[in-house]
Amino acid sequence: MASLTPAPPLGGYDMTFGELRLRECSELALVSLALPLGDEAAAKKAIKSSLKLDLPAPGMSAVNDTHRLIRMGPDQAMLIFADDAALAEPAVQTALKGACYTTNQTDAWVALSLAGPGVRDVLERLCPLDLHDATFPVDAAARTVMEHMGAMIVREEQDGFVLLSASSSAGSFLHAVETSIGYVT
Amino acid sequence: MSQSNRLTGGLIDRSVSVNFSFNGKNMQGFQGDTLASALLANGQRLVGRSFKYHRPRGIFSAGSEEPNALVQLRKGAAQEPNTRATMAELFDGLEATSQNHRGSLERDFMALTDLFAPFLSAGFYYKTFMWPKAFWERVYEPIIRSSAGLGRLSMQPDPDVYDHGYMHCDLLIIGAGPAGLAAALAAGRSGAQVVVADEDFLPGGRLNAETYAVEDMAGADWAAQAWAELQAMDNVRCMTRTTVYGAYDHGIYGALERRTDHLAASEGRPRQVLWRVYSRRAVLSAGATERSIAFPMNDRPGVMLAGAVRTYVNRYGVAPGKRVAVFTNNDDGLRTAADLKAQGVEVTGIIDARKGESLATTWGRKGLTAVGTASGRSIEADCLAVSGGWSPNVHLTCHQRGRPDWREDIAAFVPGADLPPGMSVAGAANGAMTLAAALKEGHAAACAALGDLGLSPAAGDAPKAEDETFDIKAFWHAPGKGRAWVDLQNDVTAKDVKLARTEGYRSVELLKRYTTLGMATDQGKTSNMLGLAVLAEASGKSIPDTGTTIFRPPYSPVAMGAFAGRARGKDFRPNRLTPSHKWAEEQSATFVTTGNWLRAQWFAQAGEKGWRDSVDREVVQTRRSVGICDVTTLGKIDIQGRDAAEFLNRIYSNAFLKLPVGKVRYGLMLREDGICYDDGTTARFSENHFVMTTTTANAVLVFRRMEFARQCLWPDLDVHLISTTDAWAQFAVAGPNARALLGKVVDDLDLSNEGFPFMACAECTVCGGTPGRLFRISFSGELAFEVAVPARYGDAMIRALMQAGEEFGAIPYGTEALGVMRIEKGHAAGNELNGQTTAANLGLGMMVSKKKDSIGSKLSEREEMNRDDGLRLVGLHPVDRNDMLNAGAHFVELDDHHPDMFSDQGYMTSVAWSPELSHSIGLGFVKRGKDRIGDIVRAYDPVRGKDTKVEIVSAHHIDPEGVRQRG
Amino acid sequence: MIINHPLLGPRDAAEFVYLGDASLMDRPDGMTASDEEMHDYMYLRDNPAGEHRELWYHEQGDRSWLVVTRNTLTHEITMVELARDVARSRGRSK
Amino acid sequence: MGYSAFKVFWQGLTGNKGWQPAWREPDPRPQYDIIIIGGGGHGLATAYYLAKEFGVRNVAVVEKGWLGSGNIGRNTTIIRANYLLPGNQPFYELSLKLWENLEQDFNYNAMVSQRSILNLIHSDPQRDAFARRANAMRLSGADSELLGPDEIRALCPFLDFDNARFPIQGALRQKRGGTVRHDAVAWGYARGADMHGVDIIQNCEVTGIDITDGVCTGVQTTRGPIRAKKVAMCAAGSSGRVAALADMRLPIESHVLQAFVTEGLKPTLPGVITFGAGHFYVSQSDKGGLVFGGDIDGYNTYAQRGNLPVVEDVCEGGMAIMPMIGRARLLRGWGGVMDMSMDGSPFIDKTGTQGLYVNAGWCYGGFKATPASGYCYAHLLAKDQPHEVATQFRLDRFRRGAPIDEKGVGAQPNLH
Repeated sequence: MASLTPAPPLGGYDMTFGELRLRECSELALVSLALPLGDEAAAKKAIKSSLKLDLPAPGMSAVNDTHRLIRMGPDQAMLIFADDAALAEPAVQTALKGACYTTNQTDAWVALSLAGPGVRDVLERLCPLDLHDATFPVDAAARTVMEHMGAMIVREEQDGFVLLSASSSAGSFLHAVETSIGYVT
Repeated sequence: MSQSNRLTGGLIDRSVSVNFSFNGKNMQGFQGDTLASALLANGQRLVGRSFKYHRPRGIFSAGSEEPNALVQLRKGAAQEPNTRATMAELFDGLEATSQNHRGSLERDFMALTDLFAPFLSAGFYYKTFMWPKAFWERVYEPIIRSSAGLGRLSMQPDPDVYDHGYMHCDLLIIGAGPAGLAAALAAGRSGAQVVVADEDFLPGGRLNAETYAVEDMAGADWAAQAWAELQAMDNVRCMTRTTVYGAYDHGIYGALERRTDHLAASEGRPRQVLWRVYSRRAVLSAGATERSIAFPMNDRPGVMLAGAVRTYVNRYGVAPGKRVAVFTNNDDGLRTAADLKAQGVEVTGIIDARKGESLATTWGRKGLTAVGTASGRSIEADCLAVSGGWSPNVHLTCHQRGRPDWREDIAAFVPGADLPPGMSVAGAANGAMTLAAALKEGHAAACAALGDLGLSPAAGDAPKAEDETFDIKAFWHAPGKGRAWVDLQNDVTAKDVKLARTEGYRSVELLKRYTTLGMATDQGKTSNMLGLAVLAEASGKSIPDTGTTIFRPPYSPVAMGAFAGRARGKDFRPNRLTPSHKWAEEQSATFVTTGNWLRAQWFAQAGEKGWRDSVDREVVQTRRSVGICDVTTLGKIDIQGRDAAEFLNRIYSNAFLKLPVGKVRYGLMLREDGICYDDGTTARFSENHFVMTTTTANAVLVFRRMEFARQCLWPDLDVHLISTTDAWAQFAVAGPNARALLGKVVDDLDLSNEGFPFMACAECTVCGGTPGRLFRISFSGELAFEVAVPARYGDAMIRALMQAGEEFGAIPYGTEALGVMRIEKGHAAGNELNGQTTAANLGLGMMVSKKKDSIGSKLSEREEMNRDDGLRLVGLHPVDRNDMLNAGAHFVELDDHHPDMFSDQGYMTSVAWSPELSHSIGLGFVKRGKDRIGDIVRAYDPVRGKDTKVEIVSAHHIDPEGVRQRG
Repeated sequence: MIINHPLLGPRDAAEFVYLGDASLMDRPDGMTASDEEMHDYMYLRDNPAGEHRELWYHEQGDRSWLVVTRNTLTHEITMVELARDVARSRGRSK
Repeated sequence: MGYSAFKVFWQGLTGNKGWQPAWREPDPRPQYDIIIIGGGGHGLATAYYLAKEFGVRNVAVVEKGWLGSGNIGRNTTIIRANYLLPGNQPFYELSLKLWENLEQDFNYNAMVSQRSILNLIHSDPQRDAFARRANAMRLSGADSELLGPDEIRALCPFLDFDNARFPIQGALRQKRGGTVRHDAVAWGYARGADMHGVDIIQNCEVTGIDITDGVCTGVQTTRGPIRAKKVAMCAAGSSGRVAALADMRLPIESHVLQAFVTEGLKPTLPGVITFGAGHFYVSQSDKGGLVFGGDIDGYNTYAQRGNLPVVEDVCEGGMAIMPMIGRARLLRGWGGVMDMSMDGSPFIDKTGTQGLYVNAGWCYGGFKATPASGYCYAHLLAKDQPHEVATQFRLDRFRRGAPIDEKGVGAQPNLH
């Protein structure tokens, strides 16, 4: 039997609205890392040596050429990188040599990139967080709630954000973002 | 009648004329008019009827405090009741109609009520309409209801859309009058993040209505220039048509922005946006509201606040009357007369209460014709400008239950000391009644707020203006015969206030409730102060000793649609779809809402007459061969850590410490109070790695409670939780051919009973390399597996499973068939795990280990929860096999001729038609049920007119030994 | 309301789920507690009009349980701590 | 003085000059047989029934504010007897029966309007649960009906039948449910109690409860000490504070419930409608305002005010189920402090202190209970035996393991 073909939650959605581009980031793999209690230092060291990233403070992310590491909470982080989703987690597990507990989260989330001038006007209809440069600079990351859906927001660049939400409600999430765009542009 | 009252000047655009209609009559106004100013320009004085006596009413104010001029705006589904004509901007094609009359506005049949006014004093309805008893609901109440109320809803869905938004700022400035503009300029120039909002479409506040100068230019020009400067700043958000309606905890303010109300149509854009403003500091510069004086017959169309008269004359270039009299207790009356004269309007008299003058009556049935002074003089006037002084708009200072303070010198309440944290008040809202003082206070308040935040204000002083005088002598109530209105909309008179006091309703709060004073759509903006003063006068006490007036949100009424935002219709809550949703749609599935999930309920096939046909077929084919069900919605929690097993052992009431790797165990979770909470299976994939499933309904709650246990109860256990519900697509494959089917799909795994026995689990690959997980668990009672793949492979997986099952006649089954099979098998589900049942009730008492401490174990031991005569889960069969059972029926004894709550023996929780048994079956709780197997009782269902004999049987209707699932 | 999360800064309370009095952390051991102790833990509350230490869960955030000290008369919040730290300080461990 | 249509007519003719105070404003006497702490609906009703039905007239009601200043004046005015459990439903059925004769009984028109209550059903499990409830209601002697979508459409064509996220599948209706003019209930009971000799003492805050050797002997107040043979706590949202004066901890948390009213509208709704799949219930007052509410805010508070998220949540529920209310404007909101108990059900009981009694834990449902609560509390105070429909409202029910948990959510007050 032939191997199964993956279908991203939004089928690889990609649209532009004026100068704004909204795109499903179906190429991304997400792996969550949990720091074992008492062995946090070893975990941080392993992350540093294998991923060449320092574990950032909560609310921030650290990036290198290939990976973004978001601190999700006191003992949890999420690694985002372009990869074959299916193999991402074992690869990370191997790289970290068991220094962190890993869970593949790729399929739990849908990721949308929203970028372009005026992006904050769209987001202020959705996102309760303060996205001013001083309080939410590039590489800041946070979980919050948007239109009744749990969501994560990451500022990739000055005018570019990645929004993540549950994959099961991907359609509703996309609808919420599209509606915001429609209401302000 | 073509703008007969239009003067020259004003801040309207005379180059753009605007057509509108009132009660079907076509009129014209100009861009920049409100409906009120345009009606006045056209000489329309009568605009509505009062609530109780249906008295003729005219425009009373020029702002959001308007109690009289409420109209039904627009037509059809877009019509909007109770719209203040003073706030409605004129647009081309605007249609307005008056409210609360039977017959025409001019000849309101209900005006007869006014003749009976002596019998309709405050609270009269509490004293009558009690006899005969049956008449209240049949006669009296319908009459009262149909004459009460003001405007009408269209009863059609609101055609507009609404939105929400979030703003964050260092400083929120509420009101863009002189104080607010001065504050905004100071804060904006300093670089702070500023939001400045004003309810008007033209910023400037009273500067647009008066003839003052600021910085040596006309006040309105200065306001426009200041606004332009603010708009040019990146750090300042300038918002007009935006009412900050509420002050909530910790610097959060609610603001309503009206975006399309001034347009003929909103064309799919949000009509209004409700903003949640997160501010670090706020300056309230909301100005003040003028108040009237209670004098006899003070309610006629033409009686208008003096400040409003100036607004109409100066801002809109409209004369509210041809011959205007003035009644005042302060300097504003004189200013009004001067402004009128400057525009060439005749002023027929000035009655100055400070000189001991007063009014004793007025004339004019549908509009003022003359006023009569206390000294007996009659003065012709079609408009009376009244000023009883100004009440600072302290509303938002009271939203966190702060109390205002009384200031005798201005005869008004001003903000008290207990302001909402972070708020300061400036200008007239703070009792600074002159322009120069307002500008200074606004500037100073902004500088102080910035200082608080550690920001440095830009250099510069407050804008300068000449300090005019404000001299007032308190004067509330002119004695005399005839009714003196205190609340114009609700028809509360000074007499009513006194009567209520006589009857014992002495606290101002009791007074308001008894008389309805201040309960009108203006929330008492024009009436509370007068009512309080009349009460004080009647009590012989000072005003502050009598009480205060405090306010609750919203400052002015806010459309329900705006509060709801986008959450309506299908967008009320998000949809969660399973990975096989698209495929199920292709199979003509019917979907059911389970929480936010949509699940396939059954899959109809051609020729099936109703849902039962489909469900029966799905059950039969599953039990005969193999069926496939998407069970992705079950909660899944990834649990890892050195102490994961110990943790689970404390969460579940049964033992988990020694669950072998590669095995699954059924687990029962109790609440700490000993009641069953949730159940599910947990699989152990390695020493430190478990995967838990929960019920669909409780997935989020179980996760939350496990986090509580992990962080708060046992903080040093090494255990980590990740929700993976959405990460995996999971399918139950059930039936005698399940193994054969999966053998074609799962790569390299021995699925034999020996190789992969009941309650085994494994990580595997499927379909040639896709990672997956396999569990041998059964909810249906059949030989069954659940196979999981990452969600993005879910669609391909269901197709692969169906293809592999073709040779067995595999069918998909939905939640109905799932339910039938679990009832046949006797598994408890949501209807049984209803939060009221114990493990003993469910027959699972043995699962609560007494050898360890787990959540709920201790409190599950309490005596009443372990009574021998308690409820037990049993099965039920109809004695007459043709009878259909109903869930929700109660059980009563055969000879119980008068069943009541105390002879009640239990209730039916779930029912199904069993294709296997060919009759209806049920599950239910019966007192001492386990001892009553074989007994006959009645399923008593009076609400559906049924009373059915049923036999109590084992809950396991089929395969009680579990041979099939272990096969 | 706004809760000033010790790690993440000010967040709208709408992101959180409320549980109740922080004494809910002081769960007695079910094997050794008396009936009375367990009953009082589960059911009785000080319910003060004034300062209240209480548990909030950052469900739409980092999933931390917090102990928030808040005045039930004014809603003023004077302290926010990670519940895990508080639990340890109260002697809870494994 | 008695109230009647004739009186209204006669007073109208004579200038409304002859009306008398509805109640006296007495100073506290040194001693009473019974002192009731709390001049809200339940306290005033208790006093009324003590004096009228049980012949105990040497009674004082002490109230720290003005009478009826608590939840009796801050609710959504709904009456109903649609409970499920045997500990509750007979009590609420008694209450409904008392409502039905209340106005003639205390000679005050409280506008008891039995225009029905409709609880909408949106799923099969909910239908099963409501069928169980509807039958339980019948077993208690109350009326109940299950309606199908077509019947609901005929009654309420304005509900969203076509585009709802949670489609309407049916409803549980109790025709005898409805609304009452809430403030008038307090006034009617106050006037009735006063006429039977009860002293209603406003602006009198209890600052201490005197207990000697396990026996309660009276109270300390801002207007001096008052002795009493029995002291009856009846303080709703302030129960925790009052109980603390007697060193008692209660199975209660105080929470705020917000309610709202729109501007006045011509007749719009036929009765009370509840939408449980959202959080919204609504009725229309005789004055025309739509009176509505939803969930409690969810955190402990004694402040009579709530916050924005719940306002939005409630209005979302409203728009989801009846999108025709979008252009009705919310005029005013208020917050009442609710004595939320651990199982969502109340207490009418003695305490561990002789002579000290408790009536509390009414959660957000105290209004409809007012007559029966007063009646049963009076029964307990007069006879030292619980009334037969209130035998389960005991403080020790959690010790015994017999909670009365209608919603099945356990010992977490903000979920009830």
